[in-house]
Amino acid sequence: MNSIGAEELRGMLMALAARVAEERAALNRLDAALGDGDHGSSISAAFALAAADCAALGEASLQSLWLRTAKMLLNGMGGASGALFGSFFLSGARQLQGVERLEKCQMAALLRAGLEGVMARGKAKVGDKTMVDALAPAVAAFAAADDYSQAWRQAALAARAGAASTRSLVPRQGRAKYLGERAIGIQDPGATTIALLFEAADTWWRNLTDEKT
Amino acid sequence: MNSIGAEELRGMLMALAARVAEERAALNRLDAALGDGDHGSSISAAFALAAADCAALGEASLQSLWLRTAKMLLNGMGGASGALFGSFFLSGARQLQGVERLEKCQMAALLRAGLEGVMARGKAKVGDKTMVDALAPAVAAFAAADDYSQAWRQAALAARAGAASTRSLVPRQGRAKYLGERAIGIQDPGATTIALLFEAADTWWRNLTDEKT
Amino acid sequence: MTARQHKLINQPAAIVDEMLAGFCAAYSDIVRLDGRLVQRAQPKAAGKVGLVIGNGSGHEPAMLGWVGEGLFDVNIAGEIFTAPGPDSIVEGIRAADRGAGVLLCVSHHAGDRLNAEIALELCAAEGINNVDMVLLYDDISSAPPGREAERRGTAGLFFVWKMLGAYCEGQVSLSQAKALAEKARDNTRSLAMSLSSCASPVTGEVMFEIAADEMEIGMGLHGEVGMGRQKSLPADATIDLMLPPILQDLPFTAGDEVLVLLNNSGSLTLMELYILYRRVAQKLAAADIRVYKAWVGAYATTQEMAGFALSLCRVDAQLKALWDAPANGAAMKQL
Amino acid sequence: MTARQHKLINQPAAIVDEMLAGFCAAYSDIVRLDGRLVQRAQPKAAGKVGLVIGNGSGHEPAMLGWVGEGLFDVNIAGEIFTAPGPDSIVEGIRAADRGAGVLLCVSHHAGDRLNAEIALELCAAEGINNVDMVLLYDDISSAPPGREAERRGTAGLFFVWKMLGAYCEGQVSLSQAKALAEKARDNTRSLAMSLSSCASPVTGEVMFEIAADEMEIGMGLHGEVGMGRQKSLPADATIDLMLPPILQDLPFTAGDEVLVLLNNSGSLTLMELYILYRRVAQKLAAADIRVYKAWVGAYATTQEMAGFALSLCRVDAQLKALWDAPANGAAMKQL
Ligand SMILES: Nc1ncnc2c1ncn2[C@@H]1O[C@H](COP(=O)(O)OP(=O)(O)O)[C@@H](O)[C@H]1O
Ligand SMILES: Nc1ncnc2c1ncn2[C@@H]1O[C@H](COP(=O)(O)OP(=O)(O)O)[C@@H](O)[C@H]1O
Ligand SMILES: [Mg+2]
Ligand SMILES: [Mg+2]
Ligand SMILES: [Mg+2]
Ligand SMILES: [Mg+2]
Repeated sequence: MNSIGAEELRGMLMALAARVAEERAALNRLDAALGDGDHGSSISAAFALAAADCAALGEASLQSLWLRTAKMLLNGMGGASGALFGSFFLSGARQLQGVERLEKCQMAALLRAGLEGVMARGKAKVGDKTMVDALAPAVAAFAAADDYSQAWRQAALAARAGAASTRSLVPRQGRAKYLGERAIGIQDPGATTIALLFEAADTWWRNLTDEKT
Repeated sequence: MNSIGAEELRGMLMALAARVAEERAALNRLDAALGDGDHGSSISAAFALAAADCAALGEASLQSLWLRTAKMLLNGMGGASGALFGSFFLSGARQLQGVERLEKCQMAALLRAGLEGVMARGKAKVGDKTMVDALAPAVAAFAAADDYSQAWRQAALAARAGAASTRSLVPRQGRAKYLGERAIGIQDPGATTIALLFEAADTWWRNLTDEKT
Repeated sequence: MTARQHKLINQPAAIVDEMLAGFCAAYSDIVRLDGRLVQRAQPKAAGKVGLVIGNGSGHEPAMLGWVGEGLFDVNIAGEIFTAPGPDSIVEGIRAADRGAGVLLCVSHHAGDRLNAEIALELCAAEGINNVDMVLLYDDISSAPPGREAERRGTAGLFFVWKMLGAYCEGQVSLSQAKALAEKARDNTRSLAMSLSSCASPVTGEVMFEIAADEMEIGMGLHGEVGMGRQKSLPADATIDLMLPPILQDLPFTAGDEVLVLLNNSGSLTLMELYILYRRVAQKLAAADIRVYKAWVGAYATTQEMAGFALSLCRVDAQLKALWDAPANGAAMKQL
Repeated sequence: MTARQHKLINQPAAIVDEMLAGFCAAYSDIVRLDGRLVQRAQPKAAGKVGLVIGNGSGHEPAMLGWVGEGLFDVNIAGEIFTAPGPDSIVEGIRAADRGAGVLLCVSHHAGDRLNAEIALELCAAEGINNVDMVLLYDDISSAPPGREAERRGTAGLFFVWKMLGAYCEGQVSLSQAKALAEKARDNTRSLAMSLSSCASPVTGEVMFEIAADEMEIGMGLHGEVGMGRQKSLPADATIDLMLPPILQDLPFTAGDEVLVLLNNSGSLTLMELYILYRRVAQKLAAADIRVYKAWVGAYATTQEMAGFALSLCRVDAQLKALWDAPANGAAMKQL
């Protein structure tokens, strides 16, 4: 398979929602150490809303799914990460106008637009100990890969490495910023979520195409 | 010795203050179980004030000491027991007008007036699980004894027995009343204080007269 | 959960005086301090009945926060949870005397009543005339119907203070004032509960023990034991347990109009109280009892105890008007 | 002391909606509820600037209790400790629009700012004009002087809300309103501390750990960590530690006139706060800084956290007059 249509995308969104829900408590714990302890609760609640909304949508287009997800994340979650994860989806939605299936290079462009949206909204750069530290390398790895199979795999690995890299960083954005040096040693929850999402996408792709994970 | 003058009385009041101060925490614990947990703190603070005030009084009469003690207990303590212990002293003060030394039968009358003052003020009868359960038998035992030595001893024993008897009673006065049956098994703090006071008076008497306790 | 035994104070022996100093400094436009007396900054006009209350400290903002226009003239602060002694009550009565008599309000606890009685005897002895006291109570857990006068005073007296305060701004006699207080009292009923204990700021001792999953129904205002323990329940079920005995006690019946107070004992969150109030409103509506006004907040506390009292006061036109009259205490403001 | 993990609620998922229902039922003379919007029961006259604030819930009585005459027109309630999303902010802006523009107040936290920015972009896209936002902050622990705009919004914004609310009752323009908010903000400084943690009512999890004999200075309004931990101190020593950095920051200097707020984070007792205020008053007097008015109480809470914030606002004649103007919110009444 070398393109993704609306039905596949819907399946992917469900898989993402399921994965963050599993990690709810662990993400809350990371956020308790760095912020206000709610990241797992809010991200899982928002993805659950988005998944339910997308599931309820009868005939869906790529754009309608992407846009609904954006809106559910923006409005079903609130907080900093609602705005940022929402912006991720919102930024790429325009590119999906009239598109029926996404080839790998189109998906790469969609993800890139999302990254840019997050960075424009949140002003975080790589190294600021935010979700951007996982998202930027994942988007780059995705673009650099040859096909979907490679792309999801490499993106997941890059996101995980990027999330892990936040451990040694001093936060420069979000609530964690005020912790300064005391934040060293703890992995950023938003970056961790990004890693989980790319890993879930990778697993979903492998289940879909029946490749061994 | 068969009479008590102002200087002896002053010494006795000091001894009483010292004794309740030692039992502060234990009395608080009894009151925590039956009331609001402050009986030890307030009775010891009030007796300390009374003792200090009596100590500061230069030339003192029996009446002035008794009256000052009444006022310090009434106003330095507050609460139910401030009013009641204060009333004990206040009620007898008139009898001391012009009296220089107290013989045993006069002391018995003074204590009897005190008991009547407490009962008039608080409306408690024997069996209501209050200080009256220790005070009434103590006053009776004091009156029945032949001399001071016997009187203090018998009063102390009667007060202690009276205090112990409150354990099996259901309270009918004070804060403890609302506990009902749940108060059974716990000794009333006010009655316990009465027992302590009579025991302290007995010890004081024996030290004063150099009798073996 | 255990109580917070470390309090942010200086020395335990000084807490009452330091607290009074801080309170009166913060609200110097409303009150001034004279020893242990908290008095109005601007005394009431001469020829009006003076209103005095003495009470143990530790229940802040009660009663300090209830001194001011449309409320009390003088509050006599006792030690923590301990009624003030008779001499300071007499002082308070003198300070509140504007030539038309003084009413001493007593929230019924043995200590408060006994000291008030002695104070009144002292007033008589000293020739201070035209002084009377009124015994106030509202806690249905502390004695059965028919023996109301044995009940304890708790948070529901809030209604009585407010109405009586407004009433005594007018040209009324001492006996009228007392009658009004009794009327408000006789229409008021309360029941409290608690999920946690609290610590005495003086001794640092926890006032009582309670398991993390239990609640006590019918707590007194000093952590005195109530009607009994049980497993704690969700918010709605707690109200469903507590409201019916309150309604039956007066009884409050269909067509009645009431004021409602949900009083925070200390560290319950307002979020919890608002959720509780939602259920109260639903249940009263279902019983066809109309809520005239409601107040939700910390008005009479038991240190940091996590609990609340639910109080209802049945009102007629007179009581409603008194309720709505202006008041300006630090803790009770009515525009 | 551990936090009270058992809260008196029904289900965690329903707490915000049930709380809003209860609050608006209790204070139906002041507010009405429309979804997640708490609005004035009687809207402001047409032709006046509308004032809106969105904020995470869990800080009650903030901000629900600040809707009313002389205060906010609309409060948009988010989930617990979570800024509401852009769509509901836009709804709130629409609801507050009386034809003279709407000012969206943002207590600075990343989530609040980001969602406000998106909401303003949506307003522009939807043709809702004459809307602006103002970013408010006061917590000196969250960024050094010179980088004030990075600071968090905490309890001291109390002053800004009150003055801005009064200002927008008059005939002012949107840009004037924003300028006034900035003026009040730029004269306000706060610092918080805590002795205990609290539990999230949603997860039941303790928000942070702190030893029984420690305190944290500089806590954020959601239990975010502050400037550091140390052994807890007596009341006076705590003020002596916290007041100087506040004074130096603005700086407040001899001859200044200030408003003071001692805000209870949750389960501190008022007794403790009054004792703390006593020391604040002493120290300010010694520094020749005059207190115009002081408020001591629970205005913006962090659940049942046992801590407080000390906030000062330097005032001139304009700000004093706005402070004294009438206000009638459930949690903020000025006669
Ligand atoms: N300015 C920003 N840019 C990018 N990501 C950010 C920014 N601020 C915060 N984040 C991300 O948001 C995460 C926190 O999310 P969450 O806990 O859901 O929000 P909140 O801080 O509102 O409680 C952080 O771990 C970080 O990855
Ligand atoms: N009506 C009464 N008559 C006699 N003694 C009483 C009465 N009420 C209370 N007491 C006594 O007072 C004691 C409680 O004293 P204390 O704790 O100092 O006062 P408070 O109840 O005001 O806290 C009780 O143990 C009881 O002995
Ligand atoms: Mg968070
Ligand atoms: Mg007691
Ligand atoms: Mg007591
Ligand atoms: Mg959050």
